[in-house]
Amino acid sequence: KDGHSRRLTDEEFERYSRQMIVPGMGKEGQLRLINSRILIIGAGGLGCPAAQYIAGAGVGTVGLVDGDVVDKSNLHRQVGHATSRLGMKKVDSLIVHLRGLNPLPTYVPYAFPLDAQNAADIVAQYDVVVDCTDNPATRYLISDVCVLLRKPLVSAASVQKSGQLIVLNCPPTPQGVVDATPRAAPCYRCCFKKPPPPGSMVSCGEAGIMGPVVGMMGVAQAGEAIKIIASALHIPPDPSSSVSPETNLGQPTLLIYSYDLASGVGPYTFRALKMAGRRKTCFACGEGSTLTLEGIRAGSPNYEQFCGLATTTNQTRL
Amino acid sequence: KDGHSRRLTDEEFERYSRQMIVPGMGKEGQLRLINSRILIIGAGGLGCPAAQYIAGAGVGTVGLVDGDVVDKSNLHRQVGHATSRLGMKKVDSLIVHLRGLNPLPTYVPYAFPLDAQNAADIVAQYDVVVDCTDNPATRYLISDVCVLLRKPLVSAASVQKSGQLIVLNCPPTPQGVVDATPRAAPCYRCCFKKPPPPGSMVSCGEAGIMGPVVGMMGVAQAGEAIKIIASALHIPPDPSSSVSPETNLGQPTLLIYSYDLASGVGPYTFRALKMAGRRKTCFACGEGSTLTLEGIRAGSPNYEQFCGLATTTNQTRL
Amino acid sequence: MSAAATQAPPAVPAVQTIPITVDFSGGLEMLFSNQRRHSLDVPAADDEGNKSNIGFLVRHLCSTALKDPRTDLFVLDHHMYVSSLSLSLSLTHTLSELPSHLGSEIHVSPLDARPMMPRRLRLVMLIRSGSVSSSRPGILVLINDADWELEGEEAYELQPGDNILFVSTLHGG
Amino acid sequence: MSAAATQAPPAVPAVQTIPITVDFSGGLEMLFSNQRRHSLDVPAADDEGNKSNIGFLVRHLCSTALKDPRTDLFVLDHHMYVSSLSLSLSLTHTLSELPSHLGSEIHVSPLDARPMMPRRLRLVMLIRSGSVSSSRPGILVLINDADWELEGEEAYELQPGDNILFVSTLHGG
Ligand SMILES: [Zn+2]
Ligand SMILES: [Zn+2]
Repeated sequence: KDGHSRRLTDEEFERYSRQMIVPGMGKEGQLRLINSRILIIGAGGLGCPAAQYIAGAGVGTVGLVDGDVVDKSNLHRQVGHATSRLGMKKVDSLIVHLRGLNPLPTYVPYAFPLDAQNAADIVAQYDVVVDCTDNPATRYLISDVCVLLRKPLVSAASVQKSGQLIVLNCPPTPQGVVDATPRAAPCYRCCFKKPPPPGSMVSCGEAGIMGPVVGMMGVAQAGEAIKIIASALHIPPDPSSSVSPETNLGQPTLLIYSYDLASGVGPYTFRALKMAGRRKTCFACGEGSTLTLEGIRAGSPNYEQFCGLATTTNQTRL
Repeated sequence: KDGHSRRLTDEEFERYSRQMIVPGMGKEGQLRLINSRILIIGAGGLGCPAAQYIAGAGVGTVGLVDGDVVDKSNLHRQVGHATSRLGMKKVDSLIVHLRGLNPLPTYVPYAFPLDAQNAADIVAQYDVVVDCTDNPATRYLISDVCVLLRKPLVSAASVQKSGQLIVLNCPPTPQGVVDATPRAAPCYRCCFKKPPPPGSMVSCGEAGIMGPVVGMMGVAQAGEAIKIIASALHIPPDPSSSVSPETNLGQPTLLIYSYDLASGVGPYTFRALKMAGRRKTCFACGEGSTLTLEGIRAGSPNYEQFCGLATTTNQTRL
Repeated sequence: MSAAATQAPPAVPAVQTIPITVDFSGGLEMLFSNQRRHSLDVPAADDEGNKSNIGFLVRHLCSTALKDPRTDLFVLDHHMYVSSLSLSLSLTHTLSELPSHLGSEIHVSPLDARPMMPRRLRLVMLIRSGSVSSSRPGILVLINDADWELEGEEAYELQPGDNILFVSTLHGG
Repeated sequence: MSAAATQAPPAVPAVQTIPITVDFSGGLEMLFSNQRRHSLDVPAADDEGNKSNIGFLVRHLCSTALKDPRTDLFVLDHHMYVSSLSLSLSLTHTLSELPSHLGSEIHVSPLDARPMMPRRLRLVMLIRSGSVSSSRPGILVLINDADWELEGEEAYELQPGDNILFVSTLHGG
């Protein structure tokens, strides 16, 4: 790409100096951030803190997707919004805050929900996708599109006092390639093959959420997205190179956070769980997968049906 | 205190409902937050995210201490400030953001550095202290005052790619009482007896800092401060009660965060280290300690000298 | 005291057991008295003499829960017992819709009960069915912090000191 | 090849060793090729036959570093060796102020060197002095994730599989 070896402007130097002097970052890492495009899907409890640090770090283009508007019940945890912006589209509200923090990035609002029809066109324009959504149907859709478009995916979720985070599809490898060296990274479906039963899908609105819990996960997502770009972890290593960086992304770690209101930080507050790598039989990325972008646009698979949402439209009380 | 059993207003109910329905929080926990006062010392990389979630959660009074003004090089990580507020006192800038997020709390700015003369008067007015400062002299001062005024202390620090967090002095026990049941909680000096050599005290300005790293620690501080108030962990358990909640705060855990730019989350990203409890020989809280508020005000101990700052005034280059 | 009384009774053959820890996370711990970690001694072999594996562990958790009402291992929140729940219960029921025959054993505070109900029932299903398969949705099984598929899933034979973690998948954001 | 040549030489008495892992964190890992974890086999006893303890471990790390320039365990960043640093060096020196007699072994990129210099020197002091005491400021020593004061400090005798963590205290915010 152009600009990867250009000089930093005085403005950029002043603004980013404190992270550029961190060992491993440097001017090279900063220029990679400036020349990158990160898509954040969801401008709520995860998306707000994730976007703050991604924008602050100087990522060149920050895309934000969310169809919701700011509600007062969001504000204890969605710290990029404001009372004066109640009723505004969340992406627009968050961009007001982000632009105030750092006017240098280009902010691209998508003030509608990601769906099977629009997902590929949007995702295709970015280098890394950060999943800050709140429902399994969209999570499976995002992962499928990231597999097909070969985008790394930083996925997190949180409800009540628990949080989870995992980096998927990084570096991306072609659909169907399983026996790669180094090991091909898994997708969301490799780790979470089937959605939970429809009745168990509690959202933060229904089940509640502690602000700092979802906040921790959102900030952690920013940290992973920034490191992927700054260290080019999404660029597959040159196979002729004998250097094999142990990025442990081919067999990634699921980080789980258990916040306990009744006791202090302890040995089980954070746990790093070793997940399997890419699965041969994965519906999306495995051998012989028939998943295509055209199919997704045409309604196959049906994500709502897969996640059982159709069955919950029966709202009659027994 | 008054108001602990009052009704919530409609405004409060709407704003805080999503955290009130979290098991363990409830209306009782929310009222405790509303009736509490939390002091955040430092409005920088730790203080910004900590304050966002503490204010969002509805803590009744949020005090902020910082003598600095907003600089452009802060903004990649100090996400409660804004480019339009460059040059403004950090506490005033942060309060602009916090009030926009949640107008209900009372925000008290202290636009000057905490020092030995003013520390006790300020700390005395709060229930919990959150240490978001950037130098050891102030950290020892804050801890000493918290011991003498019996305030729990949520301490964190961060530089480059590392972070640390520990909850100290919680629940607070009288100075000099060591052989208590349950075990008396340690202070900062119990865990970190002596400051590092003066030349090794690198600040974020000198050594650099990744935004999400200090952000994670700041959000975690908010989480610990909120849980202390909401669950009344700072109220010593009734000795006649047979219920012994295992809060593990008498022998707290030092959480360390190691962010790695070159690899993914792994088993050593977070580590929980078991620290010793209160020390018999601790200068501040141990048996026979002669530390007093009057002494601190009068300049004893001399925190600058203790941390070797006096020696660094020799700025002649060799 | 007679001399005979001081004689030890003939030793009952000790049942060989394996000490393990079982953890619940991601909200599942709320089903177990908010206790994340449970230290257990499980039989070293099943009734047929096969070494105990993960499949056996789940059956063991199930039968322990149903046979021993004293342990709070299978108490849901404070007052709700697995043994009182009907397997035929629809997963989409909310508390107010629970069949009345579950009756007096259910005493859950309304505030936190409603949203958690589906997950309670989900775990009940897990336990009552006596088996978890790799396709069981919504719950990950970890053996010593590794996805159980790396260790052989249900066929993994328990070793002394093993840690088995059940964690529910989260979707909120 | 003669038959004699295939005979094994008389066995040298094996030195008993203890396998342990040594970790560095809080920035100290940057002194060790950015490697947080080092697996080591340390002698089971010191020269006087006493069981190896933490004090011995630090002396062992010290002598290993000084005797074996091949290992990068004590290479600071890429090109700076412990053995090249003067103990008398003031802690307040910055890179440009380093005495010239340290000479050619120092090749550190200016960007990351200056701020880290004090910590490098601090660790050098730790290692060169051959002992860490409980009053050594700025570095915590953890034995199996517990403050070493809970385990007996320097007198703690190493066990196979032990993990020893050195972590520097942070003050930034
Ligand atoms: Zn897959
Ligand atoms: Zn103390």
